Amino acid sequence: MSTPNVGTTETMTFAKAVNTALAEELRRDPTVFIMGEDVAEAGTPFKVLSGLVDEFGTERVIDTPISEAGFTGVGVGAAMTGMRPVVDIMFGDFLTLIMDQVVNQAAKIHYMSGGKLHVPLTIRTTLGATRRSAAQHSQSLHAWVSHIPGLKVALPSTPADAKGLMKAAIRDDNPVIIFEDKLSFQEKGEVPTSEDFVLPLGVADIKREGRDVTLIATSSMVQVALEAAKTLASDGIEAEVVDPRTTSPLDDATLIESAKKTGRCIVIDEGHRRYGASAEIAAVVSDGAFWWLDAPVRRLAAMDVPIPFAPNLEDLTVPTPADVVSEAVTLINP
Amino acid sequence: MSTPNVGTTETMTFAKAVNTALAEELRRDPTVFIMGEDVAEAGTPFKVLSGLVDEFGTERVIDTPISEAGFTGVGVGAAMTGMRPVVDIMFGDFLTLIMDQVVNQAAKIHYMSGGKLHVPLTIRTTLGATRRSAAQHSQSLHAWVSHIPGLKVALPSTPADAKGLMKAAIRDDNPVIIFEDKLSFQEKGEVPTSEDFVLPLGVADIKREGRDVTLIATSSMVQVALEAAKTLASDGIEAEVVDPRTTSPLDDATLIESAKKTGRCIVIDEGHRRYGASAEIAAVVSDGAFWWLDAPVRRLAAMDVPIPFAPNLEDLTVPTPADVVSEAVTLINP
Amino acid sequence: MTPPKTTTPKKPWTRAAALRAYEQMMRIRVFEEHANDLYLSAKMPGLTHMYTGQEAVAVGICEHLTADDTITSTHRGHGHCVAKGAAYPEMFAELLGREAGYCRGKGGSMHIADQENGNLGANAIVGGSAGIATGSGFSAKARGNGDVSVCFFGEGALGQGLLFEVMNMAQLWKLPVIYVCENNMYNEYTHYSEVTAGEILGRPQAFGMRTAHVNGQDINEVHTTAKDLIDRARKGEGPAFMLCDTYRYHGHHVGDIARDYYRSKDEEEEWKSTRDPINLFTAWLTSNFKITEDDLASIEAQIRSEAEQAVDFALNAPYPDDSEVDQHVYA
Amino acid sequence: MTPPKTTTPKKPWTRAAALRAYEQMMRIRVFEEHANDLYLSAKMPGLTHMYTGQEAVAVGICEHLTADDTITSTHRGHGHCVAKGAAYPEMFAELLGREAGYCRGKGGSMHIADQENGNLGANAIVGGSAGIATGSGFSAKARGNGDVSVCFFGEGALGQGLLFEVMNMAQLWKLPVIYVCENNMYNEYTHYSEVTAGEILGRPQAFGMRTAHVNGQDINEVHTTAKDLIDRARKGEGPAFMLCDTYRYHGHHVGDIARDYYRSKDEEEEWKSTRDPINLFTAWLTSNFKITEDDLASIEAQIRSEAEQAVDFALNAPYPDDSEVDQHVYA
Ligand SMILES: Cc1ncc(C[n+]2csc(CCOP(=O)(O)OP(=O)(O)O)c2C)c(N)n1
Ligand SMILES: Cc1ncc(C[n+]2csc(CCOP(=O)(O)OP(=O)(O)O)c2C)c(N)n1
Ligand SMILES: [Mg+2]
Ligand SMILES: [Mg+2]
Repeated sequence: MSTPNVGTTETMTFAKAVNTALAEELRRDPTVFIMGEDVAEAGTPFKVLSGLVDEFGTERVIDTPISEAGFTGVGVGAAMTGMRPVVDIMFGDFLTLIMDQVVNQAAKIHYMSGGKLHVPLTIRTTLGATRRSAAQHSQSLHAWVSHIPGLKVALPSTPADAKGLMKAAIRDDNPVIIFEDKLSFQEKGEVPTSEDFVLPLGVADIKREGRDVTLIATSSMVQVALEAAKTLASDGIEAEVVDPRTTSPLDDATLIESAKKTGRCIVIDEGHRRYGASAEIAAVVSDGAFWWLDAPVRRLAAMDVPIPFAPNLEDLTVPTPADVVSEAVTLINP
Repeated sequence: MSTPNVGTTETMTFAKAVNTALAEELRRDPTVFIMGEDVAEAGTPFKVLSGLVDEFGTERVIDTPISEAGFTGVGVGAAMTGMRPVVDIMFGDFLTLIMDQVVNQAAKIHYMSGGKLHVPLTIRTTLGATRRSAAQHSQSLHAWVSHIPGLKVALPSTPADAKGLMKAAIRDDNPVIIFEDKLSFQEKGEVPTSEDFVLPLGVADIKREGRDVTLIATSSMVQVALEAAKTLASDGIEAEVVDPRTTSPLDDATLIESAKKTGRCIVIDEGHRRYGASAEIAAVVSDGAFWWLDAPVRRLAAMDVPIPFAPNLEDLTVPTPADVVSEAVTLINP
Repeated sequence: MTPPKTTTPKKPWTRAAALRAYEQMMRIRVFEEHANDLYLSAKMPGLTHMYTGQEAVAVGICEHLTADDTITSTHRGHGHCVAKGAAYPEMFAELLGREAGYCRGKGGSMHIADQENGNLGANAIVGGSAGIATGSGFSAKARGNGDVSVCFFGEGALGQGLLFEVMNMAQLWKLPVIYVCENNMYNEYTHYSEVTAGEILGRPQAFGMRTAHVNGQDINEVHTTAKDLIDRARKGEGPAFMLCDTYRYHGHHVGDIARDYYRSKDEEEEWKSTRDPINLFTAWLTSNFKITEDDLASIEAQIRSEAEQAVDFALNAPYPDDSEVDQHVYA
Repeated sequence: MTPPKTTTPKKPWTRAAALRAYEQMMRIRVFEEHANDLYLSAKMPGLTHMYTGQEAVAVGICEHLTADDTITSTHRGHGHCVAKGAAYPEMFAELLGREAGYCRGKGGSMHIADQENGNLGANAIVGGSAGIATGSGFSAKARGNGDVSVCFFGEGALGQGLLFEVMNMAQLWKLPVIYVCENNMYNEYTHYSEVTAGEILGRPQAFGMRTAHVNGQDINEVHTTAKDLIDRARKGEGPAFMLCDTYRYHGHHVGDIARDYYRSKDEEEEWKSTRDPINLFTAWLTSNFKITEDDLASIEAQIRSEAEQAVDFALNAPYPDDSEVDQHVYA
């Protein structure tokens, strides 16, 4: 139900959808370019950008030194002067290195200049654990940037969303940060072939309808929620799965509406629980749907621990379908 | 009521309390040292550290280059090898520059090493707007670091808390970040003179008792809440003002207990509203006190805009006592 | 700290150009006199950092630039702003937080920008604009329009790793960026030699970047040297780093009054009396062109009257409407 | 890329010390053969980066260090870990995520640390340990104990501003830190020359730092050069930067198999056949001491048997108990 009336579609992986979106935008607009570490010949370590350099050349698909702050800054300056850069930050964990350029520069320049300067910058990066990559390569730090006015933050959960949100980000006149779940690159789905398939930023998507409990899930957790919903359905519990698709702007109305309808809500997000995206969403729903709620809004999120290397420990840190099912059942039959 | 049985006290400013805490710890423990920009002869731009270099010398009160990431990293390494550094980050807005050293290094080293390495590092920095310092010198970014397991985050709101939390931070074996409100440096209060006045990290403080509504306020907003409480009292509404004192660890139990007692709760914090510290606190209370709440938990926070320079605009961005009063009245008489 | 001796050609400018350069330096000086007064009389909110004393750097360089060339500036940015062509009324209005300001009062002194004249903005993060300037150079190169980008920064910014990261890229990609280091010898309240190891020029040279070292008080020297570097950059020959020795006359910011603990009155006096960029240029102008002290005085008088009008205008201009507070967060 | 010719003194070590150095290099080589097998047979979770080919650097330097001296390491950290004295069983256990590992299985290959032997840890942030190493040098200086700190990093870390920030401070404060740049010519899948402008040694030299450039495949040269720099640092004469030309034999990580698009098989073959650090040292050892190929073979055999036992141990060691997941978040 996520993409009605979008014309023809094609089955492709999440990675291919990202690649397609970038290729189409590079073709459409000569001011678009990509820069980052090993984005050209290598096509990134995840091979998501494979082939782009062949079509667009090394002037538009640019390998950089390992200087995240530096090339993000170059992206900001290029964006202010007529280009539409896509900056590739290999792992979301490296956001730590670019926060000044993103937060003190990109996010504020439009406002500080009284609306005169623009920063149409896209940053693509990753989130998600359970790849055995340990503490410095497994974080989901989208809450940080979602906290900062002037930034938009998108979290595609399907190949179609990956295409539609990437294109939206590139065409948007503001800095937009897109987080892709590393584990989803090989997931397949139907993707609209239209070159103008651009999703609006700030509109949630109901990935599954239901009447008994609302599962608000982001990015990697959407599949977890959908799996849980399947199990719940076999117990006669119909879960509604709502994917905000962007944490900033956040589509409060749709989230609240769903919670009002079901009276119960679980927020599922792969960032750490404390001060995570799940907190904002839970706070919004708890307030907005207060008089309709039959139970407290619950949060399932990454544990508040650095991500451990040991596989058995790592798997404990991230919400699973079983966790969602058990939380939903508790909410419904306390 | 915040500091029972602490022996003799002395009236001093917030700045002096910080200075005293540092001086006492420097005297007590030869492994303590301070490093940052203009901390020595200049005693920082706010003069909070004035005089320390005279007593402790430039080997222990160290002026650095303008290299926030670099000297924070030096602090991390020194902390791992037997020192107890206090790193001074002149403005909280410059956290953007040190996130990697703080989040990927300091916060995770103890865990990643299986508990073998320790990082007893203190970072002192600032928060708060309305000093006409504009968008890059006015942010309250404590939500970011509160989101990261492995870090502790303290926000003193009184001179006594400033002393007690600073000493706790220095003596703690974990990285602790202390945010001081720039506007509070000249505020006066009673401060225990004991050299062992160390506040526990993770224990909220009830700054005012009341039965009608709970005001959970952090840092700069504690005074705002107390002022609002005074006004409300004259209308016969008794507000309880709860100061978490540390956002990490967060003393959930005390916050929830207060909300259960009053049935109404407003969270007041100077960070941006979206994905801010206020979201976590609101989510915790909404969940934990769900069955006792007579109204939704409300949040008052900095507007989701970069802080503007124009004084009239800037003043709109931060919650005021009047905002708190009117929110409280609405909650009580909807 | 001693710049290499350079021989300035006798006449680096035409008479008209020279007068304009003088005018621009004076424009900065007079702007700041008024800004300082506004602060001291509590009419200006916040605080501000004075450029006075460093005028020859901004003007000597910006006189080579068109409105399509860009600059990035610092917390000490009034000089760059004026030199790049900004007008008094919008500048004063911005410093006072009025809607008529360049940034509708939302930026203030530390964030003043002037897009139309190619000023991408002051920056309150030391070194924070190095990426922006380099990115602007990237744009110019991508579009092959021959524009250059100038990154002004104080020697304190040498402490920021970002600068090294972007200099490496600028040199790799031969971007038309001029990195202008204004060494006024102080990082706030600390002498730069206490926090700067080795040689400043060794830093850009490590990347193979072209460098120059000039007396930043001598606008002729600044102007002549900048010409070569800018021409090179326009031709696609790559970036350059220009080290300018200079001095700020005021404290680090307007509130930094008692400052003998880090800088002696004698040192200040010496720079003001023997190396003032406007005085030096005045002497040169009057001895090299048919220009009299009176000619210069009338230029100054004109500027002063503009300044007074602009201050009046700004003081009477309205603050932005409260409804503006959440406008321009997003485009 | 051609290091300056140096004359290595005939006998930089005693017979026993030389044999130990050989043993340490072989220990790294054999460790990684097993690690690679564990990965290929899907017994090791995650992925890992092989140090093989670079052994002379880690061993040549670490043989000067005591357990009180510290090192910081990188994502390619097995070599540094072994060279600093770590034991096989705890290392293999760590790579397999077992509780018996140095970090109780919580760190893995990219975060392996060994506090008792002064290894402050591998680091999965390129350049991320430069601050830690410098801070450790700060500690040593503050306590005047004569310890040194060695910061190992790949040439890719030259892209990180942090490194420049801390080198400046190390030089200003004369900290006993040796910055060891292992130039294996590739940043992942990109040749360093494509992303590195100018001269590598110009970077530390800009700060006035002592530098040296060695053939990183020749452990004699590494060892001799390191001695001088480390002695200087211990005496309080300040930091140094050591550039070591070297080569990684494997892909960037164990999964990087099809790599001819960025690096030719010929190049790989040439380094392996003509510049292998163990072969070079074997030739030198046998011609300079009464050491036979058999002596060396028996050392190797001993190591191999230790490795097999350690792998067995690690494969059979338990994972940490689930309850450990939230332990060690805070001290
Ligand atoms: C990243 C950062 N760190 C610290 C500061 C505080 N600060 C403002 S100006 C300044 C000194 C700058 O010195 P320099 O770059 O030489 O410029 P100058 O003031 O001399 O023009 C400092 C430390 C800041 N604004 N940004
Ligand atoms: C800050 C950061 N950026 C990017 C990466 C991804 N990455 C891991 S290793 C590597 C290349 C490192 O090259 P070099 O420093 O030369 O070390 P080598 O792998 O050759 O030993 C990159 C880009 C990272 N881990 N950290
Ligand atoms: Mg300066
Ligand atoms: Mg390398």
